[in-house]
Amino acid sequence: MNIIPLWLHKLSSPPVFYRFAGALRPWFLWSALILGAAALYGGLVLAPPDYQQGDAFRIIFIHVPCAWMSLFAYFCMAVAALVAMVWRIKLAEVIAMECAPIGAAFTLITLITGSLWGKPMWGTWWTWDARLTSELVLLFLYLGVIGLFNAIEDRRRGARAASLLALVGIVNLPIVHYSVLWWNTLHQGQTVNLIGQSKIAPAMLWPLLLMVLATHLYFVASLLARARVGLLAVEGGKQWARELIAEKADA
Amino acid sequence: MDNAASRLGQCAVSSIRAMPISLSASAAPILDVQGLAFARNEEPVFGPLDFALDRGETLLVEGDNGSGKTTLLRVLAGLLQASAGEIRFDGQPLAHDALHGQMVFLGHQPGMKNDLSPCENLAFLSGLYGAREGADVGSALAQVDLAIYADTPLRMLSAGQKKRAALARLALLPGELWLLDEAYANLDRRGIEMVNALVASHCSRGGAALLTSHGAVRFADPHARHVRLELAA
Amino acid sequence: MSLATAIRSDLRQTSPPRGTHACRALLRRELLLAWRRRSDVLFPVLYALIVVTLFPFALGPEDALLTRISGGVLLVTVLLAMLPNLESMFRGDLEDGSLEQMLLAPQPLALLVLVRVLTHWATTTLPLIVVMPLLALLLRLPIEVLPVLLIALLLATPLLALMGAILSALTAGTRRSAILLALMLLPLAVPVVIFAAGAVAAAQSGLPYLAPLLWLAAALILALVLAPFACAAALRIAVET
Amino acid sequence: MHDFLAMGGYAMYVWPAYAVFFIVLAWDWIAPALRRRELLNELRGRMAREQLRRQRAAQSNTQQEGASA
Repeated sequence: MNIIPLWLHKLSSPPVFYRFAGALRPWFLWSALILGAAALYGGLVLAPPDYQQGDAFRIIFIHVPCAWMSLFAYFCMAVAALVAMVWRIKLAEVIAMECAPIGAAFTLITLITGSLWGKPMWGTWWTWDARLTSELVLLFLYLGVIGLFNAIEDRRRGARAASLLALVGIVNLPIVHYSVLWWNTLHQGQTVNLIGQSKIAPAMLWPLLLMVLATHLYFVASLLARARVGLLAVEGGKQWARELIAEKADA
Repeated sequence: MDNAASRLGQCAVSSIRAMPISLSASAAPILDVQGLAFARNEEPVFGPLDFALDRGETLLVEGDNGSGKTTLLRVLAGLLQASAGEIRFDGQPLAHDALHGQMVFLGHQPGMKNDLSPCENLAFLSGLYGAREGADVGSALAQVDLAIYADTPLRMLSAGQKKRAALARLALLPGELWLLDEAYANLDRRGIEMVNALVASHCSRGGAALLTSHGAVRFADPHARHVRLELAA
Repeated sequence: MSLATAIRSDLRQTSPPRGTHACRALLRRELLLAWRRRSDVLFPVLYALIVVTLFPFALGPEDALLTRISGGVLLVTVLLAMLPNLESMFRGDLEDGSLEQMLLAPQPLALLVLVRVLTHWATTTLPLIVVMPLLALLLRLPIEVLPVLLIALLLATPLLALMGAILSALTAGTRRSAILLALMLLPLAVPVVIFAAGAVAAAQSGLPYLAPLLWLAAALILALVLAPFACAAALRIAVET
Repeated sequence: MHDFLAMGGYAMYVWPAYAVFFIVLAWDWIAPALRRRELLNELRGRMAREQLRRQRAAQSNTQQEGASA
């Protein structure tokens, strides 16, 4: 057997992953916090105000990374969901289900910050702009997955049902995006580009990229933390979980 | 050959081997189950179980409410996936697409529409599963004493009559292995005898049947070879 | 031994009924059921009629305004009128155990699901489309736009039914499934509504309307191929109780 | 410092945006921790109940043995 599948196979065993995730989590969290702090300093203090948008553009440093993360989390969820559906791996089910709330959180931030950015720029809190509309639809996709998972009593059955929904959603996502774009041109809605087509200045670019990296690291840290809880919930009756709880009680 | 091996773990088994000749053409038992276990939300529901069922045999699964009889049947039918163990059908590891049509499954629910008559319901079932040679809907309903209700919507029938309508498929559909959940529920003495007669004739022709019962009704047919499997709660 | 095999031959299935045969049996059963409950056909129609009647009261009876919004209102009304029927598409089958019988049948489940969904559409949604000219009249939809609306509906509603069937299978047997289904259907319905309403709006303002209709047709073909498999997978999860 | 907080007149948009970012992510971090504590309590309770049942069973067994002896 190939070394990598073997290694993956070992890692997908819940107790091994539980310990592994517990060991890795602080590293991801702390690097996310440090990089995030640096990015905030660069974005809020060092970067000069935009010549068109003034200081309002500084919302970009959280809005854009969160918008990327909202899609990235969905993509991760769909991959885990596919693995869960095809191979029925318990860990994949847990990971797919734990991606959803993180993705929903990032989507929510994207929507609210977009609205806060849109008010001074467009003069309105909400506009049916193609990008914002797609993001709203994405939020509904996430809510559907979370709602379905919670509506089904049996956790594993719920996870597989919600995984199937996530897969239906990822087929739908590009269709939504293009249909909304088409709809927008049809109705001549605002096509204000918050992020200009022009080249972004380096002083603005590096904090942005740093923040993108920080949010990715945070996503992994949060996913590891959530997956640990999810595994414990699914495997609560197993021997390893019992030992772990007994250990905790002694400490 | 030990054609009624069935033991291990929580199940107590008594096997009665009476039939002298083997009807089975192939050596492998029709159903061979090893180490079969099922857990829901990590709570074990039953197992691990080992048993084998040969052609011509009836297996009566007994147990209290909540002992996992229904779950066992659904696992065997392929509606649920076992958490551990192996099921072999005719010597082959279970591949459910291949098995479909060689098995008659009757669950708690009748699997029939209340707005349709027994006749229409059975016609639909045989449209999916086919019909045994020489069997038709009318004769199947006659076998369960339901001929006069053939065209009455199911909702007008009593619980026992509904059960009989559901059981009528046993006289109609092809399939070597019968999986019958609570086959005796809602039936009167005559109904119970009728089920036994259907099962006995099925087994005498080389079929096999697996029945569950919560123990209130004793398996009454003295001629059948049968294995008893008790599931502990 | 040969005697035994001969005895057994009638038990063993040599060739199960072909897919077409099973589909015909399922079709006959569904149509019979629909006929027995034929008064149910009226519910979505009545619902749509009520909604459409309320709009002029809420917005005022000016013809120009009603004409402008009629296409979109009719589409959304049809979508909403479909929801309750979508939600209960598999509930009865799950409760009385006939779903298990379909799952265990020798034919591919996806094929049976396809027949099931299309007959469901024909018995619950087609009546809505039949009364659509009347509703269009009430909302002052220009008569020359009506054919486009009907074609858009004939493409969009089976598409919604196929996608709704997946969701209905996923929510079968859960509590609060109605609101959950609506929540899950919204993202899937967005492109359908956009293209269907887009075609009607384009026809109304004299613009070419073929492109959105073709998009709908393409999506419908895609859904006809893919949705039955997804729905079959969802049903297998639904019976795992 | 005042200039920095004023954000060139856009303070009422920029700072709430950052506040939302931190509040939502903080919630995202705390929610699983709370769930974990609840879950551990529940599992601990389940284990304690099981142990109690086992102890009782053992006690009744020894009592029976004592009675028979």
